[in-house]
Amino acid sequence: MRNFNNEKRYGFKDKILKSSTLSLLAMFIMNAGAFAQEAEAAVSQIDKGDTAWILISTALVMLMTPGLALFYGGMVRSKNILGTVMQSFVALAVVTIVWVLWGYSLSFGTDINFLIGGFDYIGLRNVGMESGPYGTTIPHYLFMAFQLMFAIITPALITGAFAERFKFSSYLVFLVIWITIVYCPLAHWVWGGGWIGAKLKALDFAGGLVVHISSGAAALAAALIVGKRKGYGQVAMPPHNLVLTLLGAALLWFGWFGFNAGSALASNGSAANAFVVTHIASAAAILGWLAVEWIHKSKPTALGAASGAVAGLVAITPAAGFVGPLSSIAIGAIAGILCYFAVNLKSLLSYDDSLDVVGVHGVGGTWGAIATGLFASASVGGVSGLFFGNPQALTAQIISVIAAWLFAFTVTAIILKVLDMTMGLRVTEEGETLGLDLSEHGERGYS
Amino acid sequence: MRNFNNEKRYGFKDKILKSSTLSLLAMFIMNAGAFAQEAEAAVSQIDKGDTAWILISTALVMLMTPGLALFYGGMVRSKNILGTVMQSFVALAVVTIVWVLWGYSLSFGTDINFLIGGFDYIGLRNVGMESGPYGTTIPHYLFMAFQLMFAIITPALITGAFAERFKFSSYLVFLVIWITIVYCPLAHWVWGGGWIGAKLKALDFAGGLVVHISSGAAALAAALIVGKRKGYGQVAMPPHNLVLTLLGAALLWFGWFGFNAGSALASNGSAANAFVVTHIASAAAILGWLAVEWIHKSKPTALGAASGAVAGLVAITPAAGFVGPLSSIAIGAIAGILCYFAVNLKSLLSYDDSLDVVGVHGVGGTWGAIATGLFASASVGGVSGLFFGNPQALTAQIISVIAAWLFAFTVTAIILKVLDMTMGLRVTEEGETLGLDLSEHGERGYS
Amino acid sequence: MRNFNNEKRYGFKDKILKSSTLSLLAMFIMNAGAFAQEAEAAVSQIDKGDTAWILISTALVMLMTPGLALFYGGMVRSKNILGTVMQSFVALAVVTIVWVLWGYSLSFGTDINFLIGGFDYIGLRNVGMESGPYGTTIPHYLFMAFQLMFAIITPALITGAFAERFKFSSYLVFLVIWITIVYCPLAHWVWGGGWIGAKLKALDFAGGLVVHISSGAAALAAALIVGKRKGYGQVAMPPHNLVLTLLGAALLWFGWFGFNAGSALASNGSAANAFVVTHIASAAAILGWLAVEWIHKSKPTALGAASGAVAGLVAITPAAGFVGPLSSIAIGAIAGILCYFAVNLKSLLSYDDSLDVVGVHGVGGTWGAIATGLFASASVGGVSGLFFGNPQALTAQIISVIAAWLFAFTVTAIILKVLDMTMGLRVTEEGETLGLDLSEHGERGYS
Amino acid sequence: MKKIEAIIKPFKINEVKAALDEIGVCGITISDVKGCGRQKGITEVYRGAEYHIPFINKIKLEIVVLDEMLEKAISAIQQSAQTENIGDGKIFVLNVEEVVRIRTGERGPDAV
Amino acid sequence: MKKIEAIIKPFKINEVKAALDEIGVCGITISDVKGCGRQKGITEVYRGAEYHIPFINKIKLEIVVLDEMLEKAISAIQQSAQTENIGDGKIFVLNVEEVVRIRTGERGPDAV
Amino acid sequence: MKKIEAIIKPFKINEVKAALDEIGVCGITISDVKGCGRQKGITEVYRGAEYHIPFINKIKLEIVVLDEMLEKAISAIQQSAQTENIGDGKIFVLNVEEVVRIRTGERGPDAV
Ligand SMILES: Nc1ncnc2c1ncn2[C@@H]1O[C@H](COP(=O)(O)OP(=O)(O)O)[C@@H](O)[C@H]1O
Ligand SMILES: Nc1ncnc2c1ncn2[C@@H]1O[C@H](COP(=O)(O)OP(=O)(O)O)[C@@H](O)[C@H]1O
Ligand SMILES: Nc1ncnc2c1ncn2[C@@H]1O[C@H](COP(=O)(O)OP(=O)(O)O)[C@@H](O)[C@H]1O
Repeated sequence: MRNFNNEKRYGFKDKILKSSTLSLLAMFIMNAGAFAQEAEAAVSQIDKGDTAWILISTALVMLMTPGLALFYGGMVRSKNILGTVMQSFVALAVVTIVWVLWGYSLSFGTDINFLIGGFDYIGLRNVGMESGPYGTTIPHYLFMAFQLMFAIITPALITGAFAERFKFSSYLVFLVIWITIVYCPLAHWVWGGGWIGAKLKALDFAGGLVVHISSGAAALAAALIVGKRKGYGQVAMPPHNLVLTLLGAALLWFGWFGFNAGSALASNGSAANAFVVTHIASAAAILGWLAVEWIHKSKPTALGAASGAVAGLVAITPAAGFVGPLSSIAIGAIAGILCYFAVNLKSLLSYDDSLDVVGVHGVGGTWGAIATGLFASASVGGVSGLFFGNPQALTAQIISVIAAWLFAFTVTAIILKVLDMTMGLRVTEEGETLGLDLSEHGERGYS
Repeated sequence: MRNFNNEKRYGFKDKILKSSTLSLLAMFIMNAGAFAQEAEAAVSQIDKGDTAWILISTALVMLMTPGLALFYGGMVRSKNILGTVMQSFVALAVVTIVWVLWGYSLSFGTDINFLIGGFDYIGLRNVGMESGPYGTTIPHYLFMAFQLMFAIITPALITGAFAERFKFSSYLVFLVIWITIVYCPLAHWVWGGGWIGAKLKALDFAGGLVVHISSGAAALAAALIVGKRKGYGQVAMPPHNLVLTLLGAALLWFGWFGFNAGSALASNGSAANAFVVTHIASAAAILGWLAVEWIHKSKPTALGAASGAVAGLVAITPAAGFVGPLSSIAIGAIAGILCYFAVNLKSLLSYDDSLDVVGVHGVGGTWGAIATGLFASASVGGVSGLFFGNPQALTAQIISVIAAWLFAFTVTAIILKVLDMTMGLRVTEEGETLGLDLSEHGERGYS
Repeated sequence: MRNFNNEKRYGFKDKILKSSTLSLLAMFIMNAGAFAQEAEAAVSQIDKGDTAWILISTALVMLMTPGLALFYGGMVRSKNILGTVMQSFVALAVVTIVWVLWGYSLSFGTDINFLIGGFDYIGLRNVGMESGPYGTTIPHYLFMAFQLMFAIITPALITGAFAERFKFSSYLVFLVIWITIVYCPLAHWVWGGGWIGAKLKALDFAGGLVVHISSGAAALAAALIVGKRKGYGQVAMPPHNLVLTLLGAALLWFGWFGFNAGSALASNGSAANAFVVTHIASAAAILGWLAVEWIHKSKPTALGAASGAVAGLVAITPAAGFVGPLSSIAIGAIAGILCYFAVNLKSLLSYDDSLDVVGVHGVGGTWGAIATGLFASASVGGVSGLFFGNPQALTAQIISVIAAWLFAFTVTAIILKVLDMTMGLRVTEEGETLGLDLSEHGERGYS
Repeated sequence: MKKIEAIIKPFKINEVKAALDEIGVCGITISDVKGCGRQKGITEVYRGAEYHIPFINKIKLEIVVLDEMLEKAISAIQQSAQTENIGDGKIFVLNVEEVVRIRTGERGPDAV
Repeated sequence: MKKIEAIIKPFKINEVKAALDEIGVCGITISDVKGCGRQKGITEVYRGAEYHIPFINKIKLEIVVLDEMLEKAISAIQQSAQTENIGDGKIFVLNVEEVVRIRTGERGPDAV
Repeated sequence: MKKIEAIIKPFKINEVKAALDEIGVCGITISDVKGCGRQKGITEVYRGAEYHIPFINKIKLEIVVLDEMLEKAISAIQQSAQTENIGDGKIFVLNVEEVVRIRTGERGPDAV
């Protein structure tokens, strides 16, 4: 439950159902054992059904990063397959350690001026098996891990913009810095008690701003600063293995159920709603993308279906806890159409966003955030959007979108400029010709 | 829980456990908030453990369709890989929209004469976050979504019969019609209060009739009407990538836990039983298939292992909530052997059921439905089969099997004949030679 | 929860919470229906949240075996891809049947002299939908199935040692014998009430001894007895498809959440802790492996990342319920470094452990078991290790490690020697040259 | 001895093989190649971007025959590979100076 | 008629194709090959074990031209494929005795 | 200058390469081909259906050598590739009229 209203409504009810008589009873009967009195009280609030759902949701979101690796990996040339997959894979490693040491604390520690989290959770101090301030019916560790998986996939998404040419060592440094000074603040603003969620009260159920706009804006900065691939525009660079891309899309879709429905932080009706609209939006977006592609280029493609699915999933992300199924058809279908054109714009504007992060995540995320302000219905998530008579919701969404774009674009651009001047961003020309697999990793994908 | 007896037994108990004192209490304490009185009462019945299990089961069943795409995709020639995968992928999109708009209502709406569901759930009207008449401890949305995933994979299964030659545009139309006039009625008859489940009281725990016999019978009609692939019987058409097929089989197996154990609609002993017998039957069927293949062709093959696994999973599907583990060894082993021979019959009869949908799903599903009538044990699911002294169970099963075969075969044949005369069913000869990937989608799988 | 202390602590609390007033109430209200009085009482203890989590955990662990098949499959030459995948796939079939018939009983039947389980569960007699003596809040069937998945993957791990040359028929026989006389006793000693778990009180949360050391020790025996691949050391044998290996590693990682966090046998704080430390250790191990590889060979590789991830997962396995997140960084990082060197030792010692089972599972598992004795913290799992002031824990760990190595190595060596003299272990030279796919299975992976 | 190199459409390989079997030519080596000629390649579309792929998949046959078999082999290939559509391919004939059978070390016409 | 066989670096294929288009040579057959020569292969590392891979990916072009086009074609290829680094490849010229167009059965220079 | 085309069993490539290294032949181009000859292909079984695959994987070596190296190279290949089982392959020799080194533009024997 990423939204305070909801948190209260469901959280409250569940708490009562589970704990009223029972926890009182339990308190008397149980011996306190190895746990402090305080911890006991907390533990007794943990709901096993909620915990089961968030455990598996966390695993599902983790799987999205390898899914993304395949999705992207299939689209590059075969000489770059390992380099591309590695950029996602190593994000799993680097971001995890950063998150445990300081990232979680910056994002979800006690709020400082609505801007950043405090140091209370540094090294996971004060985070434990009991429940914490977020997701009050699940272990705090679990909430931390669930959030971690979001932090991992976000920078991995960006890598699509500079595929086939980025230096591995610089990428590692980029990862650490970007998570720390772009992702953590933004996550805090939206979900950790910062100004976007707590004051502006903009809605972002599962990461339209935090994950998709932030990665899309960063991708735009990266595509502009890193520059085009050698031969881009002159040489055909068709995807080397679309089966990988389709498999990746399927794993993303599968994982997205954890991403969106898990964001209810409970195993309840809200999770079911998020689950359903997520699936529907993805379906509608496939049809939207294929239709427009069919008309425009005379053939509906498999890559189009995969891209449409992802576009729909992106767009429904911020809305999943706030809109109903019929709205999700509209949100998805429009996402499919919009992202198709956004992706095609790239060749007009002349930057090489190699795997279309801007067109899919930037544009799709933006549409989703705005659509939340349009289609949100109080009967679903407690808040109404413009179409249900509440224009303010839309205003809040628009402000939040602009803020996220500006912040992520600017800070990413600065990071990359500095890295460019120090470590350099690109592999050598020779390395690019040879491919990242051999030049950066000394391996080949296929022998 | 797909069976009324069980539904009552477990559902009742759970309801009491969870709601008796608690929901009364909750009613008094809670303020009704944004929800109507009625909704509140319903919500309070939702069990979070059950919901968690069905949420993830639904995701698992969704994953089976991409799993099937790989399973099938690996068996075709490389020029048709994307076309084959697309047939499954696009089913995810098309069936979802059909289901939301009218399919769910036709299947599970208020029964009309034991024949079809009414219009009460059109556009998911009256379906929501509260529980509904099915799966009373989970959100109605979730039951709808769980059922949707079954509706998606069923027509996707059929595509194996006409792989490598079907026109994409005609397939889309076929999908919409088939779901509406074959799948929805059948699902209603068996699970939605129609004559097979409610009057005949035939048993189908997770879709032996609804999913496997229906797709198998439709596949037979399709293989006969669509005709053979160009060069079939003259040219070798070996699978282009059996690793894809094995990966697909693994994902199917994994997803099938949701398919069968999720069909308990609860996280309980019945789900555990279904889980266990599902796994065992698959294992036994692998051994059955490999053994007979080893004897017959002197080598046990990887494709045989994958095919055996699927055959076992198919056969146990209708039985999963009604039989115990030792019975499942028998059901699985016989399924493996039977399907091996069924698949080999194809070359005698002369039709080109390219990926053996009839032999595996038709024959396996039929065997499973009959086996349910033989091996069902009251101690497992409350109903006994022939071997436990109840010959009537077998009669009901046989009638239901015949009904499902006749209905699905006939209606599918009519649909295809009409489509053949209007849009045409096959790609051009040239397109077939070139491959579906280029001719229908303008892409290649591998570059 | 694999440890008696924990079992008691959480189990007790949960039982009280769920059953105290409620089950009494339920007893009176419910009619006993088809179940015996006894069964009813048992059923009423089943927690749906716990059951949901273990259902999906069991599915996750099942998926690890196909994951392993891909992980290994990618590393062999393309002519052996199916043969390699088949060794894992068929373990799913063979071990399942063995487990149901006698394996589970030998492992978890009533203890006989701390050495072996009795025959009470032969053919799953006395195992049912109610809960059993292990995992008292989940159906006994489910516990049995969860344990089964561990029994499947363990011998599959060994196959990496003799990849590309083992005879399929001999492998089938090996599987049956090895499970029966190596795995079952060891599982009993550690988890089934045998001497290691119940008397020595060594800690093994999720299978450091039972799964990893046992497979690592067996792998060493196998590599020595089976002998080197033809051309080993003279001819380059690079992995044929590292994308498969990376995908396999991702599925292993995903499944490992079920493996480790599922071993809490409940959906609670302990599961969350196991989940978190599992993920962190894997991340840290990737960084450890890549760092040392970068320094040693000047390039960080994708295969290194995948190997590091698995090394970390192996090492944290025995410790997952006993150590906290910061300890898991240390355990993981050291595992990555240690296994890198262990793998490289192979070329000094001269045996052909083709896919490095000894280096990764043997060494990683040993390190993990010892690390458990070092880093265990009473605040996590109720037991302290050396670093928290309890040197005895370390002693117990070391004894258990030595016992597992000696037992698994010796008995495996005997099995293989006997098989070598009877059936023979290796395919013919010609078969090896041609590849297992054609010689053993009559197929090719790719056409 | 002559070497025939024929570029044909991939789906014709079985027919060509059969035609060669019939006239008793059994030593054949084939490989996957890509070609361009009058047939102008294909256009693929990825996310709206069109790529022109100038090269089309073909199969190359290499057959070394004794001089007296040359004409028979050429016409067997030509007839069996023909579809009368553009892109049917070419047959080239080159002179071979020596042939060695690796297994036996035999040389010349006997080794073919 | 002559057959040109050129071994080139894979990433040069587009430039070479363009250069040949320019001089009006449009019949080309290409295939993936691996080569070794002065350029000595690459070293790959798998789990710390080093493998020396002596063969490097190249593309082979096969082009049959009329005698009068030979020199033009050679220099078009040579110039467009050149990077002046080691491993640029070779051009070989062989004599072709006969050419047949499969589609029409035409023979000789007309069939090229 | 002569061109040697040798069809060998794939697993022999390392030995052949070593034998050629020894006599100082270092320019080699190889490719994956499939062949049929006396060795009659293999039978694969998919779901009970048998497919006869007439073509077996082979490797083709192409080596251009100076005339004086020809015999040495032939016998190096013949001996190192031999298993004395059917399917060992063939060596063909063709005449090469011209050689160009792309990197330098050199021609003739110097370019080999
Ligand atoms: N001069 C040539 N040199 C080498 N290969 C050629 C030549 N001409 C044609 N080919 C090969 O033959 C194939 C078919 O040639 P194309 O001109 O398209 O058809 P057609 O021969 O029917 O006019 C080409 O794709 C190419 O592989
Ligand atoms: N004598 C030869 N016979 C066959 N192929 C050769 C010969 N010499 C070179 N090649 C091919 O040309 C490629 C480039 O040759 P190399 O000697 O590495 O570069 P350069 O020609 O620039 O000195 C080799 O990889 C090989 O494929
Ligand atoms: N006349 C030929 N023309 C082209 N390739 C040939 C010819 N004869 C044999 N080959 C190639 O050599 C390989 C081995 O030939 P085969 O007759 O099977 O063995 P052997 O030479 O030992 O009798 C074949 O698979 C084929 O690729």
